[in-house]
Parts: sequence; structure tokens; C-alpha cells
Amino acid sequence: MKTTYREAMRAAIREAMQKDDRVFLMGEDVGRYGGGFAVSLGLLEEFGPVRIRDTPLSEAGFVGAGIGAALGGMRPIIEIMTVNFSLLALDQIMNNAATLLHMSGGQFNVPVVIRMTTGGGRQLAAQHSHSLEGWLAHIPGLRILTPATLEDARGMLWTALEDPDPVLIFEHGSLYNVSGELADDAGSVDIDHAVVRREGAGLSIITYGGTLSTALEAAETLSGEGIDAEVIDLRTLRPLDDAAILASVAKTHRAVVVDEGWRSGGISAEISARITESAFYDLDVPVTRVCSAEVPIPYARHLEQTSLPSSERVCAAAREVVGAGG
Amino acid sequence: MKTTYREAMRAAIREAMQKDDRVFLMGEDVGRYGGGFAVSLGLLEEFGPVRIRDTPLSEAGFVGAGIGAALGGMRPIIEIMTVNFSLLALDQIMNNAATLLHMSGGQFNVPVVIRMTTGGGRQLAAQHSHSLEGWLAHIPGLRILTPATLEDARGMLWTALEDPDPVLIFEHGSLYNVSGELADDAGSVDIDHAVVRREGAGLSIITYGGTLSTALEAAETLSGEGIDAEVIDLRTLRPLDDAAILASVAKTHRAVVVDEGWRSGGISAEISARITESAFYDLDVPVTRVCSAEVPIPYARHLEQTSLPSSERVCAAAREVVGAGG
Amino acid sequence: MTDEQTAAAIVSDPEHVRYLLRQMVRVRRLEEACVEQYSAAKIRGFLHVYIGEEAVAAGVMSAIGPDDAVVATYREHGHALLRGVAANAIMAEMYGHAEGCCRGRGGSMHLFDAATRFYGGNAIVAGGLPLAVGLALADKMSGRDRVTVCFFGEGAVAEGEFHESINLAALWDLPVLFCCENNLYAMGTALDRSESQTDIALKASGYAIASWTVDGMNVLAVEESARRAIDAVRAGAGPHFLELRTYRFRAHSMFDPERYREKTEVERWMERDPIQSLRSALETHGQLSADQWSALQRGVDEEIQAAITFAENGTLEPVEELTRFVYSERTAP
Amino acid sequence: MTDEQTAAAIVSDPEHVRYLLRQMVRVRRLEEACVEQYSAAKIRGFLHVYIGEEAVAAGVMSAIGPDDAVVATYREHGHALLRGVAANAIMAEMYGHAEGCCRGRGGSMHLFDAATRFYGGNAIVAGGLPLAVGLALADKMSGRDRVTVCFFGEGAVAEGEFHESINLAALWDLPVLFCCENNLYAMGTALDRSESQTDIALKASGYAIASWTVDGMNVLAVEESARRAIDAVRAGAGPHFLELRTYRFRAHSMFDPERYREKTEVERWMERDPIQSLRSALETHGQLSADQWSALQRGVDEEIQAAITFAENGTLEPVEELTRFVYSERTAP
Ligand SMILES: Cc1ncc(C[n+]2csc(CCOP(=O)(O)OP(=O)(O)O)c2C)c(N)n1
Ligand SMILES: Cc1ncc(C[n+]2csc(CCOP(=O)(O)OP(=O)(O)O)c2C)c(N)n1
Ligand SMILES: [Mg+2]
Ligand SMILES: [Mg+2]
Repeated sequence: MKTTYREAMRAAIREAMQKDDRVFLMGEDVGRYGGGFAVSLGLLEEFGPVRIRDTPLSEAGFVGAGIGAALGGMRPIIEIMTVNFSLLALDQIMNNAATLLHMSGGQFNVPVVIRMTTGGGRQLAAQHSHSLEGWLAHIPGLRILTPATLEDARGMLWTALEDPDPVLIFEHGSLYNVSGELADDAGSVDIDHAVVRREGAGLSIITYGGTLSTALEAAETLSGEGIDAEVIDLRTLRPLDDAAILASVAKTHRAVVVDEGWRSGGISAEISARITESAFYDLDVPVTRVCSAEVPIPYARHLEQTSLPSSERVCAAAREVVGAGG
Repeated sequence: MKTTYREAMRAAIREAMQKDDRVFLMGEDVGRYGGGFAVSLGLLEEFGPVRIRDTPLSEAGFVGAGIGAALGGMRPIIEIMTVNFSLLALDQIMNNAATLLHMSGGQFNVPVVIRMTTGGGRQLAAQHSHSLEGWLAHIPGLRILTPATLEDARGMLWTALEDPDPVLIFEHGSLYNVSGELADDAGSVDIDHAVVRREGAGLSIITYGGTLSTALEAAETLSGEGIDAEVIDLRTLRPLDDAAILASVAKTHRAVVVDEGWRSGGISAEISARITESAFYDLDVPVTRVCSAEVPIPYARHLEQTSLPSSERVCAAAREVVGAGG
Repeated sequence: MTDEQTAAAIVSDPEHVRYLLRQMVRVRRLEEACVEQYSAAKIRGFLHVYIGEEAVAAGVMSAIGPDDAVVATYREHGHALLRGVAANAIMAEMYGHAEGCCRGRGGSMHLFDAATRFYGGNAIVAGGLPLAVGLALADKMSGRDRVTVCFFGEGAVAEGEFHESINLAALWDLPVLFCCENNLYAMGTALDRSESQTDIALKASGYAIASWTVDGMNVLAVEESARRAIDAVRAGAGPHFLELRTYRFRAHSMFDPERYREKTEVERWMERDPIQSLRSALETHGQLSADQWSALQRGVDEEIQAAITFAENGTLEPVEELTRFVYSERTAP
Repeated sequence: MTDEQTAAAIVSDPEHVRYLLRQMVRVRRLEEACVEQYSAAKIRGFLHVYIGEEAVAAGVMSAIGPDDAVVATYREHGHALLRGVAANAIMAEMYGHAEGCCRGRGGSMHLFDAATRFYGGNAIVAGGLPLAVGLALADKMSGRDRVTVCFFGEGAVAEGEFHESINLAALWDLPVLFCCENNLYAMGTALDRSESQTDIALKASGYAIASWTVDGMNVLAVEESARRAIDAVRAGAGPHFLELRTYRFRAHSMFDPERYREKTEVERWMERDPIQSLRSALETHGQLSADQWSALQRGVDEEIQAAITFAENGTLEPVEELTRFVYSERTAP
């Protein structure tokens, strides 16, 4: 079946709503408007305003209410229109969702799913172009998912809803219109493992989410130059699938991490540190990172494009690690 | 002169208030109460309620107001009682303070200083024990300071106030009562460089803030075992003083990073990644990290102490890197 | 509540009034014991006691049912106790012992209890309000006629999370009872230095939510308003808001030198001690003999003493269990 | 504002009323040009136009002085223009050119201008309110009699940052004029689905701040209330709050299919078009000849056309400058 990332997400929400009465969708403009990015278009008509619940602009309030509803036995899907506004709800996410189970000595788990759009590349400027998913992966108690493919857009939500703990799902804004084939019976997918999206022996390109396509494009280019890149899609940023990362590096001895987050203190640093810690003697060259420039992402297209990881920058980094260790 | 860290901070605030009419202190209970940690005790009497300004409980509001006052020509010192509440103000910090200069094409800089207590170790449990300074160092546009000594407590504030851009100062809660000698003429200090607090050739222990004393204590113990540790106090977490880190590692070929933040995605990962990137061939062994356990910090003392970096854990890590490469 | 109303309440059901008195005394003794154990370094961290404010928790808890939910603050020992959490489990928690209601992970500011639907214990001012809204939303969506009661201080009113929560609850007509414990100070910040509009109940009415001001030093008044409010909420009349005017007799926490208020102000309020007032009223009406009062005190002392003994004999959670409960334990598929 | 008042205003100073008409037309044409250039892919990102709401910015801007400060939202092209930022600099900014008022870094949602004290352009709903409070605080502490005017939509009212800001301004008696542009929708969310209390001015009064409701489709009414409010604020009477009832004729942004409102509703409001109403009023009173109207339009068209030409001829900021302005440039010591 031909579908888009947006439709796959929508199908996942619809199916979850059908399967489990406790599931509902709540967020700004998810109903009448059809969703800020049209993900939930049509769901209000299908499920009604109680379960497709428009909220006022009050991110801390409705995210906290989602946490409370989860404590109360529901399985809420909370939509924060974009990651940029999640800062307003971080107190609820870090101080409540992520801590309640531990603080209560195991009594109160929080089965909430919080979805949001992330990333730049659409000229939305500094306050609307954050990529914070890797940064939020710092927080114990959370699980962080970054569906990069149609299958994952379709399949991760249900698995997340079955998880007894808080799960954050990040949908890169540039993916919604991506279209392709999806099996008619596509359903829930595992959220525990990274996946090799392209096999290769020359170096490991490790990425996730919005930059998976960047990495695959780079790998294509590189293969024309005789550089055989393996591309790993992390899929889950917390917990990281160390085994998958290390298995690839054990084979290739070289790694480039591609991450749209800012470089300093991003998830790219964590991946680099872990590889070094566990596979230092496997490495022919140091792990290299391709990240966003450390600037508030600017509006002008040429400046924005220069800020973000590009297939050219990935290729350049790959050539260097392959050459350097050569 | 014998003094405490708390008194040194207070002296710094007092001096800044005297020197520059544009400086004022604003935050919850900084006035009548004397400050949540008694840092500002007595300042209300000295400077009056206009400049020692108690605020309602509204972190986003008064941090944003501090940013606005800085735009309006003042030099505000904003006190967020503890880092745990800074989550409520992160929108203002990331989306306004850190972006305004760039977004406005260089027109509006934000000379605000935001101080807060950080860290655990006092049995305050999950919502009151965060160490987020390293995590916040991810954000371009900010400068992050972590005074660990009396000199820095006394001297960093004025330098921060002279900085045209937003500066966050993190005071570890366990330091306030630390006492010692401070030169009578102690004044402002540089905030651009890390400092070697103990010279050594066997390995580099890289740390800052609340764990500097942990590292020094470990170095003492190690020296009794013939292990000669150098201890670097980073002092500033953004921007990191790469040169100082690399100089030490070039000498010792071994590094242990000690950080009270959670391990995954903490500043320890960034330091590890940078060392690997720039000094891979200098390293005899991979960089090792001693961080907090990835748990919401628990109340019970034995559990809390197990969570946090200790001198024993630093020693163990040091012995390992020395032994392993040996 | 007038003296006549108090008299009527006592005459009509003296046993119930003695029960309320006892509840307040239980909280008072528990808190006094906490202070002692803090001084003895058995309890650590931050400790916030409720002495002076007992009528609020006692009155409200008496008005709610076993299926209702409670969300409280870091000043919540009394709420936990009167909600039905055993003094043993509370005291052991503050000792940081495995027998505590949170296995020692929560401490004074984070008491939780699933059995009594006691959802904390929140140390972020106003941080519990959105949770209460969500709990109530779950009930409403599930068609259960449960009520969620949410306690918070008047200091929380300035926070954005307060505003967003009250609006959501009112907008969606959720079964929440908001109980604002207005003790006039947020740490050292007096109400008139934190709110441009100091009439909290009036402020709440700006959200089109029913809101009443209640004498929080009078347990009968509290109970009566709470009961009316809970009945209304349960009947589907939407959220209600009580401003309970009270006072804390002790410092904000164990670290507070109380520079911000006059001793005479504290003394004036202590004349309205909710326990002493009710005790005299009962005595005046011949409904509390000296024997009864001693027995009541003795019973409470025994309970609290037993709690201390229980806590003293507690054990430490093995450190190997540190990382347990960061995530839920998964049952093998 | 009654028809008689309008008549009186026109008769007493027709030139000024024509000036206000012209200001509104400038905004209208600028916005129309933005939409065209967006369709031509010259402007990208999010674009929010102000068509229908021009009376608000025109009336308020006319009431403030050159030293006052303005804080606005992502729907701020008109505010910037009427504050005095050149159409050239605005249009070049939207083209992402170095000649733009933010050198192309800000775009449509982030116009800034130091010369006119125009502090943005904020794309976080309610994110500008605390800044306005701080700007006003700086003025008050420095003894300057400047006023800070803060614009925001009615959607912002539900946000915690709104609540915290209004309280701070009222508590500290700061010289801020809050201008709530109530256009009835926040994206697709109608006011009655976001606020339990839909009377915004009444809600504001819960903070003990003077608040008035104003016909935001009538520039004379807006100007008159803004002037009264600004005078009061400047005279030290504390912050004021205006709820300006208006309507946006266009979609929320270029991505909005407007599923949430009826065409007939839009049409009803368009009958109250602030430009057409004022134009007819002027004509009725013989104060706007066909020639005057054509000249006015021509003048505005020329300005906007010139802005497009200016933007078209703009240059790109060199990519080497990307990291400039992340931090201030330090002058060597
Ligand atoms: C968001 C947040 N800011 C600051 C604090 C520090 N703090 C703890 S209690 C308190 C005062 C709260 O006063 P109130 O809400 O009136 O409750 P009370 O202590 O009087 O019961 C403050 C400022 C906090 N815990 N959370
Ligand atoms: C904090 C935050 N949440 C969500 C958004 C997405 N968003 C942009 S504009 C808007 C509606 C705002 O409505 P209103 O304040 O009434 O202003 P209007 O657009 O009507 O002028 C929303 C939800 C945002 N920019 N910021
Ligand atoms: Mg209080
Ligand atoms: Mg609106």
C-alpha cells in the first residue's frame, strides 16, 4: 500500500484508539484544526471530541494532565505541536513523568506517550527549529523514540502505548510528506533495537530520525567512490542499543555519527563516548561527528542549510575517517 | 581573610551592587527571607527592596523579566532558588536569552546573569537533586560557569556581569559552608580558562563544581598508592576550555571525567568525545567517566551516596585506567 | 462557622467531633515526632511540618470517600496520615528505610500510597495541580464518579502551572476539588508581596470556577465546606475551589530562621490553635471529659511511638536495588 | 465608539484620520505583498498575516511615543511597519537577505529593530510577555517615563507565562500596556474551547489590573483607548490591559485550510473591515475624495513595490557569518 509518513502515524493513532478504549489523543489543535501538521486529520470526526481533545495553549498543564490521566488508568497520547514548546512542559516531564515510579518505590508507573514534531530545515528560524530529542535522552525514566521510516511511524506508537513507562516520540517535520510502500498488514514494531538500514564494511554511519535519509544518500554517493558505508538507524535514543552500535564498529573500525542536534553535549557525544569506552581498541580512527552548527538556527535558507548536517558533510567526514585510518 | 563560599558569593553580589547601579538581584525569597541558602542575607537591609527584589513563585515570569530588564539596559542577577526549578524557565532561557542576539542580527544582546544552586548529596530526593549544568551547556548562546572555589565564588560574578551575553552560574549546594582563606583583595577572575588544581603526570582527572573536592580527595589517596593524578577544574562548561583539557591529556595520556550529572548525554560524554576527537593517538586507554547513577536521586542516604560520584569510585576508575594502560 | 453552628455540630454528633479532634492530634503528634527525629538526625533532607494547619487536612479528608484521589505537596505528612497511610510506613519512609511507604526513595517530601490513592508528595510548587487535573480527566472519561482532591499553598497561585490547571479543570468541567492552603506565607514571602490580587478565592472565580473562602482553623467549617464542595463535584457541578485560611505555627522548614514575620503575629494565630479551640468547645459542651482527653492523647502517643519504634527497627533497601523502579519491571512475554 | 464620536473625530482632525487610514492600508498592502511573495516562493517558513486586524496596530502605534518599547508576536509585520521599521528592511528580512532588519536570520516571525525599540517578533506564544515586564521594570527602576507595549493573541491567555507576567506587572506597578488581540481563534481553537472564562478583560481584572474591552475593528476607538491607557500608565497608574476585539480575515498561516470556522462567519466580520469602514466614514463626511483615496493607495503601492524591489535586489549574508552573533563580539581589552 502506498502511504505517507503522516498517514502511517495517523493509521497508528486510529488503530490504537480502536483497540483500546483507554487511549485518547490530546493536544493543541489536534481536533478541529486537524493537527498542526495534519497528522490527526479526520480523527475528530471518527472518535469525537472527548477522545480527540483540543487543549488550550498550556503545555505544562496538558502534559501534566496527560501524566495524571496515565496515573488514573488511561493511555493518553499527548501531542506537543513541536519540540520547541516542550520546554514549557519539561518540569512535568522530568520532575513528574520520569520520577514518579522511582520516588514512589515502584507504586506509580506513568504509561503516557508524548509525541512531538522535531527538527529544522523548513526555514522556521531559531525558536521553531530545535532538535532536542537527543538532549532529552539524558533523562532516566524516559524512553525516547525517533521513527525514521514508514514502518516505524506506523508501528512504534502501539509498542509505546504498551510500555508501562513514559515514552516520547519525535517525528521529524521533514518526514511527514515522505511517501512509499507499506505492507498492508504493517503493525507494531519492536522499540528495543537499532537497525542496519544499509550494510557495509568500510565505516559505520550512525544516525536516526530526520538524518537517516541524509546518511543513506551519503552512503549512496560514497559507494560510487568505492567507500562501503554501513548505516545504522538507532530508532531509540534512550536506551541506546549499544550492542548494535558496537557490532557495526567491530566490523568497520570507523564511525561517523550524524545528528541534527547541536554538537556540544548532544547525543552524538554520548555515542562517541560509548564507542570509545567499549571499542577503543577496535577503532582505527577516532569517532567523528556531523551535527548542527552551534547557532540558533537562522531563517535564511542558505544559512539554515549550512547549519544542518548535509549529505555532503557526511561524505566529507566519511572520506576523512576512511582516508585517515587508511 | 577567613570566609565561606556563601560569604564569598554574597561579597561578590554586594560589590557588584555597589559598583554598578544597573545591577540588581531578583528571585524568590532573596530579600526578607535572606535567600533560600542565605546567600543574600543582609543585602535587603543594605540595598532596599527595589534592588533586592523578592519575586512570587513564577520562574518563567521573573527569569523572562530578567531577560527583558537586561534588554532594557539593566544588569540583573536572577536567582533561581535551585536548578530543579529552572526547568520552569527553560523556555525563556533557550528560546529568548540564548537566541535574541542571533535572531535579531546582532541588535539585541542579553546581559543577564542567572544564578542557581545545583546538585545532590543532601537527601533532598528526586525533584531536588538535579545536576543539570552540564546538560544546559548544550545550548549555544549561553555561557555556563561552575565556581568550585572561594576565589571563583568571589570572582566569577563580576566577570559574568561584564559579559554582554547571558551567563548561568551554578553553585553546588554542598559548597556554601565550605570555609577557607581568601585574599583580602580577591576580586574578579577570568572565566575563559580551566585551571589545574593539582599537577600530576599519571592521569588527568577532569571535573568541576561540586565534585572538584571529590577529585582532589581521590588524587590524595591515589598519590599514596604512587599514582600521580592531575586534577583539572573546568570552571566554565560552555565554552569548554579544550586547550587546557588537551594539554593535560597530552602529558598524562589517560583521562577520567568526574561529573555529578547523569552519565548518558551528560557533559562527561562531550569531554570524552572531544578528547577522543583531538587526542586519540595520545591516549593510552579510553577516557573513563565517573558520573551519577542513571536514577532519579533517592532520599535514603545510602542509596543517594551510592548514586553520586565518590572519591572511592574516582580512585577505582583511576586505578583501572592506569593499570589497563600500564 | 458561628459558635452556634459549632455547638450544634457538637451536640448532634459528639463522637464525630471527637474523631476530628483526634485526627488533628494525630497529625500534631506525628509532626512533633518528626521534628524530634530530625533533631536527632534520624530524618534528613528538607522537613516541612503542618503544625497549626491540621484542621485543613482533617476536615477535607473526613469529607472524601475511599475511591477518591489525593494530590498534595511537600508539607504532606498529615494528609498522608489522615488519608489512611499508616504512621509506621510514613515514619519509616522518613528514616529512609525499606519499610517506608516508598521504600526510602521518597522521604518527607514524597510520600505515596497506591492503596489509598495518595499521589504524593510533590516538591515542585504547583507541580501537582496538572496531575490532579489528569486524574480527574481519567475519571470523567471513564464515567467513574470519583473526585480528586488537590492541596497546594497560596504560594502556588502565582505559578503558571496553577493557572493552566485551573483553566483546564474549569473548561472541561472536571471532578477536582482544589484546596488552597492559604497560610499567608510562601517561605518568607507574604501573600501581598506575591499576588497583585490577594483575595485568592476571588482570583479563582476569574476562571469561572465555584470558589469559597473557608476558616481553615476550624475543622468543622472545613469539613462542612469540603463536604458541600465534594458533593457538588461528585454530582457533576464541575470543579470547586476552596481557599482555606490558615497559618503555620512553625518555621517553613528546619532551615528557616523566620526573619520575615513577627513573633506577635505567630502568637496571635496560635490563640486560634485548631486543636485547642475544638477541645475547649467540646469541653464547654460537656463532650470531652478529662479522661476522654487523656485517653485520646494516650492512644495517639502510642500510635506515634509505635511508628518510631517501627522506623527504628527498619532495614535499608539493598544498594543493589538502587536502579530498580527507574523503569517498570517487564514480565517476560 | 458611536457614529457621532467617529463623526466628531473626523470633523475635528480629518488629516489625522486619513493618516490612520493610510497606516492601515500600508499594513494591508504589505501583507498582501507578503502573501504574493510567499506564493512565489520568495518568502518561506511560516507566514502569519494581519489582514483584518490592522486597526489594532494602527490605533495603538499612533498612541505611543518614540521612546516607548514594543514587544509583539509572530504576526508582527504590521506592528513593525507602523512602529517605523522600513518596509524595505521588513521585506528584505522575509526574503532572507542581508539587508533585512535582522540580516536574514529572523524572517517573518522575528522582526527586530533597535532604532525603534521594536523587541520582536516572538514565535513562542506568550513568550514575549515576560520580556515586556522586564523592559518596563528597567524603565521603572531607572526612573524613565517610558511605556512598554506588549501585543499577544487571546490564545496566549491560557499560558502560564501570561499569568505570571500579568501578576508581576500588576504587583510591581510597572509601566506596561498589555494589548490582547482577541481575534477569537488560536489557530483552529475558538476562544470558548480554550478559556473557561471567555471574557478576557474580566479575567485580567482578577489581577487587579485596569482592563478595558475595545472594538478592535475601529481604529479611532483603539487609538482613543490606547491613548488613555498609555497616559495613565505613563502617569504612574500602573499597567493597563486592553482586550481588542478583532478578527483575522485570512487563514492562521499559509498552511491553514480553515476547517474550524464557517465562511459565513468570516464574511460577517469582513463587513466590518476596519479599512472600508473608516474609508466610508471619511467619504460620508466629505473628507476623502476619490482623488485623495487614489493618491493614498498609489503612495502605499509605491512604498510596498519599492520594498519588493529592494528585497529582490538584496544579497545573501555570507555563510562565513553564520556563527556571528551567537555571542557578542568582544572589543579587545
Ligand atoms: C517551582 C518551585 N519553586 C520554588 C520552590 C522552593 N520552595 C519550596 S516551598 C516554597 C514556598 C511555597 O509556599 P506555599 O505554596 O504557600 O506553601 P506552604 O509552604 O506555605 O505550605 C518555595 C518557594 C519549589 N519547591 N518549587
Ligand atoms: C508555546 C507555543 N505553543 C504552540 C505554538 C503554535 N502556535 C503558533 S500560533 C498559535 C495560535 C496562537 O493564537 P493567538 O495567541 O490567539 O494569536 P493569533 O495567531 O490568533 O494572532 C499556536 C498554537 C507556539 N507558537 N507556541
Ligand atoms: Mg503558604
Ligand atoms: Mg487569536
